[in-house]
Amino acid sequence: MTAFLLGVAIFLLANVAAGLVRVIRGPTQADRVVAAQLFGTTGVAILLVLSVAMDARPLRDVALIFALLAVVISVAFVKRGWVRAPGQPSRAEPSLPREEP
Amino acid sequence: MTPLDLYAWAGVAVFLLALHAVVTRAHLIWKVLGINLMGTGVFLILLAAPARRDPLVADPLPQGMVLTGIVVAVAATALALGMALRVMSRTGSPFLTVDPESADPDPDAPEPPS
Amino acid sequence: MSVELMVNGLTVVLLVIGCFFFLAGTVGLLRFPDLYCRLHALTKADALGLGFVTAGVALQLGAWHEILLLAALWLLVLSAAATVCHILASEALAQGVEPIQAGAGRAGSMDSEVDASSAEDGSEGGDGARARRGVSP
Amino acid sequence: MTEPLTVGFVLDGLVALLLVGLVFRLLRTRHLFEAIMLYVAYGLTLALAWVRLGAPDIALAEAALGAGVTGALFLNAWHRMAVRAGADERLPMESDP
Repeated sequence: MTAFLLGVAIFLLANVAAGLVRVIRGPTQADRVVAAQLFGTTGVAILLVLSVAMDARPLRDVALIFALLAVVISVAFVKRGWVRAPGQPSRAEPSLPREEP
Repeated sequence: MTPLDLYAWAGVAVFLLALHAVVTRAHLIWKVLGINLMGTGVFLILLAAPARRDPLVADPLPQGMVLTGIVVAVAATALALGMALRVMSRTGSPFLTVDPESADPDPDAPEPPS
Repeated sequence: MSVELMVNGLTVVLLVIGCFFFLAGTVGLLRFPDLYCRLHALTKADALGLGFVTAGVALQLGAWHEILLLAALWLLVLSAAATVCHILASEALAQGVEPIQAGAGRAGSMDSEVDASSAEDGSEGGDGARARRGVSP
Repeated sequence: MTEPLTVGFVLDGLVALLLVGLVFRLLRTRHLFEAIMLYVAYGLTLALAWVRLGAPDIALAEAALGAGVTGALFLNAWHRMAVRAGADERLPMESDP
Protein backbone atom coordinates (compact mmCIF):
# COMPACT_ATOMS: atom_id res chain seq x y z
CA MET A 1 0.00 0.00 0.00
CA THR A 2 2.82 2.41 0.82
CA ALA A 3 4.49 1.65 -2.48
CA PHE A 4 1.25 2.32 -4.33
CA LEU A 5 0.76 5.64 -2.57
CA LEU A 6 4.31 6.70 -3.35
CA GLY A 7 3.70 5.70 -6.96
CA VAL A 8 0.63 7.93 -7.06
CA ALA A 9 2.76 10.77 -5.68
CA ILE A 10 5.37 10.16 -8.39
CA PHE A 11 2.68 10.22 -11.07
CA LEU A 12 1.25 13.49 -9.78
CA LEU A 13 4.70 15.05 -9.59
CA ALA A 14 5.37 14.02 -13.18
CA ASN A 15 2.07 15.68 -14.03
CA VAL A 16 3.29 18.90 -12.49
CA ALA A 17 6.58 18.67 -14.34
CA ALA A 18 4.68 18.32 -17.61
CA GLY A 19 2.45 21.25 -16.71
CA LEU A 20 5.48 23.45 -16.12
CA VAL A 21 6.09 23.36 -19.87
CA ARG A 22 3.16 25.75 -20.09
CA VAL A 23 5.03 28.19 -17.86
CA ILE A 24 7.98 28.10 -20.20
CA ARG A 25 6.07 28.49 -23.46
CA GLY A 26 2.86 30.22 -22.46
CA PRO A 27 2.21 33.01 -24.91
CA THR A 28 0.49 35.29 -22.40
CA GLN A 29 1.45 36.10 -18.86
CA ALA A 30 -1.80 34.66 -17.55
CA ASP A 31 -0.82 31.25 -18.90
CA ARG A 32 2.18 31.23 -16.64
CA VAL A 33 0.05 32.06 -13.61
CA VAL A 34 -2.38 29.30 -14.54
CA ALA A 35 0.45 26.84 -14.19
CA ALA A 36 1.05 28.13 -10.65
CA GLN A 37 -2.55 27.25 -9.95
CA LEU A 38 -1.86 23.78 -11.34
CA PHE A 39 1.04 23.41 -8.94
CA GLY A 40 -1.14 24.48 -6.03
CA THR A 41 -3.90 21.96 -6.68
CA THR A 42 -1.61 19.08 -7.56
CA GLY A 43 0.69 19.88 -4.66
CA VAL A 44 -2.27 19.53 -2.29
CA ALA A 45 -2.98 16.10 -3.75
CA ILE A 46 0.70 15.07 -3.48
CA LEU A 47 0.87 16.17 0.14
CA LEU A 48 -2.35 14.36 1.06
CA VAL A 49 -1.09 11.14 -0.48
CA LEU A 50 2.30 11.55 1.17
CA SER A 51 0.71 12.20 4.56
CA VAL A 52 -0.80 8.72 4.43
CA ALA A 53 2.26 7.09 2.89
CA MET A 54 4.73 8.58 5.35
CA ASP A 55 2.24 8.49 8.26
CA ALA A 56 2.84 12.15 9.04
CA ARG A 57 -0.15 14.16 10.16
CA PRO A 58 1.39 17.67 9.83
CA LEU A 59 1.55 17.29 6.08
CA ARG A 60 -2.16 17.99 5.89
CA ASP A 61 -1.50 21.40 7.42
CA VAL A 62 1.14 22.03 4.78
CA ALA A 63 -1.50 21.09 2.21
CA LEU A 64 -3.74 23.84 3.59
CA ILE A 65 -0.97 26.38 3.00
CA PHE A 66 -0.52 25.08 -0.55
CA ALA A 67 -4.22 25.59 -1.17
CA LEU A 68 -3.94 29.20 -0.07
CA LEU A 69 -0.86 29.94 -2.08
CA ALA A 70 -2.29 29.80 -5.58
CA VAL A 71 -4.87 32.40 -4.59
CA VAL A 72 -2.19 34.69 -3.16
CA ILE A 73 -0.08 34.48 -6.30
CA SER A 74 -3.04 34.94 -8.62
CA VAL A 75 -4.41 37.95 -6.77
CA ALA A 76 -0.94 39.48 -6.61
CA PHE A 77 -0.66 38.92 -10.34
CA VAL A 78 -4.00 40.50 -11.16
CA LYS A 79 -3.38 43.45 -8.86
CA ARG A 80 0.30 43.94 -9.55
CA GLY A 81 1.54 41.73 -12.32
CA TRP A 82 -0.27 42.59 -15.48
CA VAL A 83 1.45 45.49 -17.10
CA ARG A 84 -1.01 47.39 -19.19
CA ALA A 85 -0.25 48.44 -22.69
CA PRO A 86 0.43 52.19 -22.93
CA GLY A 87 -2.58 53.10 -25.04
CA GLN A 88 -5.08 51.02 -23.17
CA PRO A 89 -7.38 52.33 -20.48
CA SER A 90 -6.74 50.98 -17.06
CA ARG A 91 -9.80 48.79 -17.04
CA ALA A 92 -11.65 48.39 -20.27
CA GLU A 93 -15.22 47.29 -20.21
CA PRO A 94 -15.18 43.73 -21.47
CA SER A 95 -16.96 43.62 -24.79
CA LEU A 96 -18.21 40.13 -25.25
CA PRO A 97 -17.54 39.08 -28.81
CA ARG A 98 -19.93 36.17 -28.87
CA GLU A 99 -23.47 37.44 -28.73
CA GLU A 100 -26.41 35.30 -29.44
CA PRO A 101 -27.42 36.16 -33.03
CA MET B 1 24.49 6.78 -1.83
CA THR B 2 21.36 7.09 0.23
CA PRO B 3 18.29 8.75 -1.29
CA LEU B 4 18.79 11.78 0.90
CA ASP B 5 22.20 12.47 -0.62
CA LEU B 6 20.31 13.49 -3.74
CA TYR B 7 19.08 16.60 -2.00
CA ALA B 8 22.56 17.59 -0.91
CA TRP B 9 23.83 17.26 -4.47
CA ALA B 10 20.83 19.19 -5.73
CA GLY B 11 21.69 21.90 -3.21
CA VAL B 12 25.25 22.06 -4.52
CA ALA B 13 24.01 22.32 -8.10
CA VAL B 14 21.48 25.02 -7.21
CA PHE B 15 24.11 27.02 -5.36
CA LEU B 16 26.58 26.88 -8.25
CA LEU B 17 24.02 27.70 -10.93
CA ALA B 18 22.71 30.63 -8.90
CA LEU B 19 26.22 31.90 -8.21
CA HIS B 20 26.95 31.87 -11.93
CA ALA B 21 23.76 33.79 -12.60
CA VAL B 22 24.49 36.36 -9.91
CA VAL B 23 27.89 37.02 -11.47
CA THR B 24 26.81 37.10 -15.10
CA ARG B 25 23.35 38.65 -15.05
CA ALA B 26 23.15 42.42 -14.93
CA HIS B 27 19.48 42.93 -14.18
CA LEU B 28 19.03 43.68 -10.49
CA ILE B 29 15.89 41.60 -9.94
CA TRP B 30 17.70 38.63 -11.44
CA LYS B 31 20.55 39.21 -9.05
CA VAL B 32 18.14 39.19 -6.11
CA LEU B 33 16.56 36.00 -7.45
CA GLY B 34 20.00 34.43 -7.70
CA ILE B 35 20.92 35.39 -4.15
CA ASN B 36 17.67 33.85 -2.94
CA LEU B 37 18.41 30.66 -4.81
CA MET B 38 21.93 30.52 -3.39
CA GLY B 39 20.41 30.70 0.08
CA THR B 40 18.00 27.87 -0.63
CA GLY B 41 20.85 25.75 -1.95
CA VAL B 42 22.69 26.24 1.33
CA PHE B 43 19.52 25.32 3.22
CA LEU B 44 19.22 22.10 1.23
CA ILE B 45 22.78 21.07 2.08
CA LEU B 46 22.31 22.08 5.71
CA LEU B 47 19.20 19.97 6.09
CA ALA B 48 20.17 16.97 4.00
CA ALA B 49 23.45 16.42 5.80
CA PRO B 50 22.01 15.55 9.25
CA ALA B 51 19.08 13.68 7.73
CA ARG B 52 21.59 11.37 6.12
CA ARG B 53 22.62 9.96 9.48
CA ASP B 54 19.13 9.06 10.61
CA PRO B 55 16.20 10.05 8.43
CA LEU B 56 13.57 9.17 11.01
CA VAL B 57 14.83 11.30 13.88
CA ALA B 58 15.13 14.85 12.67
CA ASP B 59 17.90 16.98 14.10
CA PRO B 60 16.22 20.09 15.51
CA LEU B 61 19.23 22.41 15.43
CA PRO B 62 19.62 22.71 11.61
CA GLN B 63 15.87 22.91 11.33
CA GLY B 64 15.79 25.92 13.60
CA MET B 65 18.63 27.53 11.70
CA VAL B 66 16.95 26.95 8.35
CA LEU B 67 13.64 28.26 9.67
CA THR B 68 15.35 31.43 10.87
CA GLY B 69 17.19 31.65 7.57
CA ILE B 70 13.98 31.56 5.53
CA VAL B 71 12.48 34.42 7.49
CA VAL B 72 15.69 36.45 7.25
CA ALA B 73 15.84 35.73 3.51
CA VAL B 74 12.33 37.12 3.01
CA ALA B 75 13.22 40.31 4.88
CA ALA B 76 16.50 40.67 3.00
CA THR B 77 14.69 40.13 -0.29
CA ALA B 78 12.24 42.90 0.53
CA LEU B 79 15.13 45.23 1.39
CA ALA B 80 17.08 44.34 -1.74
CA LEU B 81 14.05 44.83 -3.97
CA GLY B 82 13.40 48.19 -2.37
CA MET B 83 16.99 49.19 -3.09
CA ALA B 84 16.66 47.98 -6.66
CA LEU B 85 13.53 50.06 -7.13
CA ARG B 86 15.40 53.02 -5.69
CA VAL B 87 18.20 52.54 -8.19
CA MET B 88 15.60 52.31 -10.91
CA SER B 89 13.89 55.52 -9.86
CA ARG B 90 17.17 57.40 -9.58
CA THR B 91 18.89 56.29 -12.76
CA GLY B 92 15.99 55.07 -14.88
CA SER B 93 17.75 51.81 -15.53
CA PRO B 94 17.44 48.49 -13.72
CA PHE B 95 21.15 47.81 -14.20
CA LEU B 96 24.02 48.94 -12.06
CA THR B 97 26.14 51.09 -14.29
CA VAL B 98 29.08 53.32 -13.57
CA ASP B 99 27.69 56.24 -15.47
CA PRO B 100 23.94 56.32 -15.92
CA GLU B 101 24.23 58.62 -18.89
CA SER B 102 26.30 56.27 -20.99
CA ALA B 103 24.73 53.05 -19.82
CA ASP B 104 26.16 50.31 -21.95
CA PRO B 105 23.57 47.89 -23.22
CA ASP B 106 23.24 44.74 -21.23
CA PRO B 107 24.05 41.50 -23.08
CA ASP B 108 20.87 40.00 -21.66
CA ALA B 109 18.67 42.70 -23.06
CA PRO B 110 16.73 41.77 -26.20
CA GLU B 111 17.43 43.66 -29.35
CA PRO B 112 15.07 46.59 -29.86
CA PRO B 113 12.67 45.77 -32.66
CA SER B 114 13.69 47.64 -35.75
CA MET C 1 -9.36 -8.30 7.66
CA SER C 2 -11.78 -8.49 4.80
CA VAL C 3 -13.15 -5.05 5.59
CA GLU C 4 -9.65 -3.63 5.60
CA LEU C 5 -8.94 -5.23 2.25
CA MET C 6 -12.10 -3.76 0.82
CA VAL C 7 -11.27 -0.29 2.12
CA ASN C 8 -7.80 -0.53 0.62
CA GLY C 9 -9.24 -1.60 -2.70
CA LEU C 10 -11.68 1.28 -2.68
CA THR C 11 -8.83 3.67 -1.91
CA VAL C 12 -6.85 2.35 -4.85
CA VAL C 13 -9.82 2.77 -7.18
CA LEU C 14 -10.50 6.32 -6.00
CA LEU C 15 -6.85 7.33 -6.31
CA VAL C 16 -6.62 5.92 -9.83
CA ILE C 17 -9.74 7.85 -10.87
CA GLY C 18 -8.27 11.00 -9.32
CA CYS C 19 -4.99 10.47 -11.19
CA PHE C 20 -6.96 10.15 -14.42
CA PHE C 21 -8.59 13.52 -13.86
CA PHE C 22 -5.26 15.13 -13.02
CA LEU C 23 -3.82 13.71 -16.23
CA ALA C 24 -6.80 15.10 -18.15
CA GLY C 25 -6.23 18.52 -16.62
CA THR C 26 -2.55 18.52 -17.55
CA VAL C 27 -3.25 17.41 -21.10
CA GLY C 28 -5.84 20.14 -21.39
CA LEU C 29 -3.38 22.69 -20.06
CA LEU C 30 -0.82 21.66 -22.63
CA ARG C 31 -2.99 21.14 -25.68
CA PHE C 32 -5.92 23.54 -25.57
CA PRO C 33 -5.71 26.48 -27.96
CA ASP C 34 -6.24 29.57 -25.83
CA LEU C 35 -6.19 30.83 -22.27
CA TYR C 36 -9.87 30.40 -21.52
CA CYS C 37 -9.97 26.77 -22.61
CA ARG C 38 -6.89 26.10 -20.51
CA LEU C 39 -8.45 27.74 -17.48
CA HIS C 40 -11.56 25.65 -17.98
CA ALA C 41 -9.60 22.42 -18.28
CA LEU C 42 -7.28 23.14 -15.41
CA THR C 43 -9.51 24.42 -12.66
CA LYS C 44 -12.40 22.04 -13.15
CA ALA C 45 -10.60 18.80 -13.93
CA ASP C 46 -7.99 19.29 -11.24
CA ALA C 47 -10.55 20.19 -8.57
CA LEU C 48 -12.53 17.08 -9.42
CA GLY C 49 -9.42 14.92 -9.34
CA LEU C 50 -8.48 16.40 -6.01
CA GLY C 51 -11.94 15.45 -4.75
CA PHE C 52 -11.34 11.82 -5.67
CA VAL C 53 -7.87 11.84 -4.12
CA THR C 54 -9.29 13.40 -0.96
CA ALA C 55 -11.97 10.74 -0.74
CA GLY C 56 -9.39 8.01 -1.22
CA VAL C 57 -7.14 9.47 1.47
CA ALA C 58 -10.05 10.00 3.87
CA LEU C 59 -10.83 6.28 3.75
CA GLN C 60 -7.42 5.57 5.24
CA LEU C 61 -7.96 7.83 8.24
CA GLY C 62 -9.67 6.78 11.43
CA ALA C 63 -10.76 9.86 13.29
CA TRP C 64 -13.74 11.79 12.05
CA HIS C 65 -12.24 15.21 12.67
CA GLU C 66 -9.44 14.35 10.26
CA ILE C 67 -12.03 13.58 7.62
CA LEU C 68 -13.75 16.84 8.41
CA LEU C 69 -10.44 18.66 7.91
CA LEU C 70 -10.02 16.99 4.53
CA ALA C 71 -13.54 17.98 3.50
CA ALA C 72 -12.84 21.57 4.51
CA LEU C 73 -9.59 21.44 2.56
CA TRP C 74 -11.35 20.25 -0.56
CA LEU C 75 -14.04 22.91 -0.25
CA LEU C 76 -11.32 25.55 0.17
CA VAL C 77 -9.52 24.36 -2.95
CA LEU C 78 -12.80 24.25 -4.86
CA SER C 79 -13.76 27.82 -4.01
CA ALA C 80 -10.20 29.02 -4.54
CA ALA C 81 -10.05 27.42 -8.00
CA ALA C 82 -13.36 29.00 -8.98
CA THR C 83 -12.25 32.40 -7.72
CA VAL C 84 -8.88 32.24 -9.42
CA CYS C 85 -10.46 31.14 -12.68
CA HIS C 86 -12.95 33.99 -12.57
CA ILE C 87 -10.49 36.77 -11.76
CA LEU C 88 -7.93 35.56 -14.29
CA ALA C 89 -10.48 35.19 -17.06
CA SER C 90 -12.19 38.52 -16.43
CA GLU C 91 -8.86 40.34 -16.16
CA ALA C 92 -7.61 38.70 -19.35
CA LEU C 93 -10.81 39.70 -21.14
CA ALA C 94 -10.48 43.26 -19.85
CA GLN C 95 -6.88 43.37 -21.04
CA GLY C 96 -7.81 42.32 -24.54
CA VAL C 97 -6.83 38.68 -24.78
CA GLU C 98 -9.11 37.44 -27.50
CA PRO C 99 -11.01 34.19 -27.09
CA ILE C 100 -10.33 31.73 -29.85
CA GLN C 101 -13.86 31.97 -31.26
CA ALA C 102 -13.72 35.71 -31.79
CA GLY C 103 -11.19 35.53 -34.59
CA ALA C 104 -12.75 32.52 -36.28
CA GLY C 105 -16.11 34.19 -36.79
CA ARG C 106 -19.04 34.51 -34.50
CA ALA C 107 -21.45 32.27 -36.33
CA GLY C 108 -23.08 29.67 -34.17
CA SER C 109 -23.72 29.77 -30.51
CA MET C 110 -21.07 28.93 -27.96
CA ASP C 111 -22.94 26.10 -26.34
CA SER C 112 -23.31 23.75 -29.25
CA GLU C 113 -19.84 23.62 -30.66
CA VAL C 114 -17.41 24.41 -27.93
CA ASP C 115 -16.67 20.79 -27.13
CA ALA C 116 -16.10 19.56 -30.64
CA SER C 117 -14.21 22.54 -31.95
CA SER C 118 -11.90 22.94 -28.99
CA ALA C 119 -11.11 19.26 -29.02
CA GLU C 120 -10.34 19.32 -32.72
CA ASP C 121 -8.53 22.62 -32.80
CA GLY C 122 -6.31 21.55 -29.95
CA SER C 123 -3.41 20.48 -32.10
CA GLU C 124 -3.44 22.79 -35.07
CA GLY C 125 -5.12 25.82 -33.54
CA GLY C 126 -2.66 26.04 -30.72
CA ASP C 127 0.36 25.65 -32.94
CA GLY C 128 -1.05 28.10 -35.43
CA ALA C 129 -1.69 30.70 -32.79
CA ARG C 130 1.76 30.16 -31.40
CA ALA C 131 3.32 30.44 -34.83
CA ARG C 132 1.39 33.61 -35.60
CA ARG C 133 2.76 35.25 -32.51
CA GLY C 134 6.23 34.16 -33.44
CA VAL C 135 6.84 32.26 -30.23
CA SER C 136 9.19 29.42 -30.84
CA PRO C 137 8.20 26.24 -29.02
CA MET D 1 10.85 -2.52 3.48
CA THR D 2 12.97 -2.60 0.36
CA GLU D 3 10.05 -2.02 -2.00
CA PRO D 4 8.85 1.33 -0.53
CA LEU D 5 12.44 2.40 -0.25
CA THR D 6 12.92 1.93 -3.98
CA VAL D 7 9.79 3.83 -4.89
CA GLY D 8 10.77 6.52 -2.44
CA PHE D 9 14.14 6.74 -4.14
CA VAL D 10 12.43 7.43 -7.44
CA LEU D 11 10.32 10.12 -5.80
CA ASP D 12 13.37 11.74 -4.22
CA GLY D 13 15.21 11.63 -7.52
CA LEU D 14 12.29 13.24 -9.34
CA VAL D 15 12.04 16.02 -6.78
CA ALA D 16 15.79 16.70 -6.90
CA LEU D 17 15.81 16.62 -10.69
CA LEU D 18 12.86 19.02 -10.78
CA LEU D 19 14.70 21.37 -8.42
CA VAL D 20 17.83 21.51 -10.53
CA GLY D 21 15.91 21.71 -13.80
CA LEU D 22 13.75 24.56 -12.55
CA VAL D 23 16.78 26.54 -11.42
CA PHE D 24 18.55 25.86 -14.71
CA ARG D 25 15.60 27.16 -16.73
CA LEU D 26 14.89 30.02 -14.34
CA LEU D 27 18.33 31.51 -14.58
CA ARG D 28 18.70 31.16 -18.32
CA THR D 29 15.40 32.45 -19.57
CA ARG D 30 14.98 35.88 -21.05
CA HIS D 31 11.58 36.81 -19.66
CA LEU D 32 11.60 38.11 -16.13
CA PHE D 33 7.98 37.20 -15.53
CA GLU D 34 8.62 33.60 -16.46
CA ALA D 35 11.56 33.57 -14.05
CA ILE D 36 9.35 34.81 -11.21
CA MET D 37 6.69 32.20 -11.88
CA LEU D 38 9.34 29.49 -12.04
CA TYR D 39 10.67 30.78 -8.74
CA VAL D 40 7.25 30.24 -7.17
CA ALA D 41 7.15 26.71 -8.59
CA TYR D 42 10.67 26.16 -7.26
CA GLY D 43 9.55 27.21 -3.79
CA LEU D 44 6.72 24.69 -3.85
CA THR D 45 9.04 21.95 -5.06
CA LEU D 46 11.43 22.86 -2.27
CA ALA D 47 8.57 22.47 0.21
CA LEU D 48 8.03 18.96 -1.15
CA ALA D 49 11.73 18.26 -0.73
CA TRP D 50 11.56 19.33 2.89
CA VAL D 51 8.58 17.13 3.47
CA ARG D 52 10.66 14.27 2.15
CA LEU D 53 13.52 15.27 4.43
CA GLY D 54 11.26 14.95 7.44
CA ALA D 55 10.83 18.63 8.27
CA PRO D 56 7.19 19.60 7.70
CA ASP D 57 7.50 22.78 9.77
CA ILE D 58 10.12 24.13 7.39
CA ALA D 59 7.91 23.08 4.50
CA LEU D 60 5.15 25.16 6.03
CA ALA D 61 7.39 28.21 6.35
CA GLU D 62 8.83 27.73 2.87
CA ALA D 63 5.44 27.43 1.19
CA ALA D 64 4.04 30.48 2.97
CA LEU D 65 7.08 32.74 3.07
CA GLY D 66 9.51 31.45 0.47
CA ALA D 67 7.04 30.92 -2.32
CA GLY D 68 4.06 33.11 -1.46
CA VAL D 69 5.38 36.28 0.10
CA THR D 70 8.61 36.35 -1.88
CA GLY D 71 6.76 35.69 -5.11
CA ALA D 72 4.37 38.54 -4.36
CA LEU D 73 7.35 40.80 -3.55
CA PHE D 74 9.02 39.97 -6.86
CA LEU D 75 5.78 40.54 -8.75
CA ASN D 76 5.40 43.91 -7.06
CA ALA D 77 8.93 44.97 -7.94
CA TRP D 78 8.55 43.74 -11.51
CA HIS D 79 5.30 45.65 -11.92
CA ARG D 80 6.75 48.89 -10.61
CA MET D 81 9.82 48.60 -12.80
CA ALA D 82 7.75 47.86 -15.87
CA VAL D 83 5.35 50.72 -15.18
CA ARG D 84 8.21 53.13 -14.64
CA ALA D 85 10.06 51.94 -17.70
CA GLY D 86 7.02 52.72 -19.81
CA ALA D 87 7.77 52.29 -23.46
CA ASP D 88 11.48 51.81 -22.97
CA GLU D 89 12.21 48.88 -25.24
CA ARG D 90 15.68 48.40 -23.89
CA LEU D 91 14.53 46.67 -20.74
CA PRO D 92 14.42 42.90 -20.81
CA MET D 93 10.82 42.62 -19.86
CA GLU D 94 8.23 40.50 -21.44
CA SER D 95 5.83 42.58 -23.39
CA ASP D 96 3.73 40.22 -25.46
CA PRO D 97 0.13 40.61 -24.31
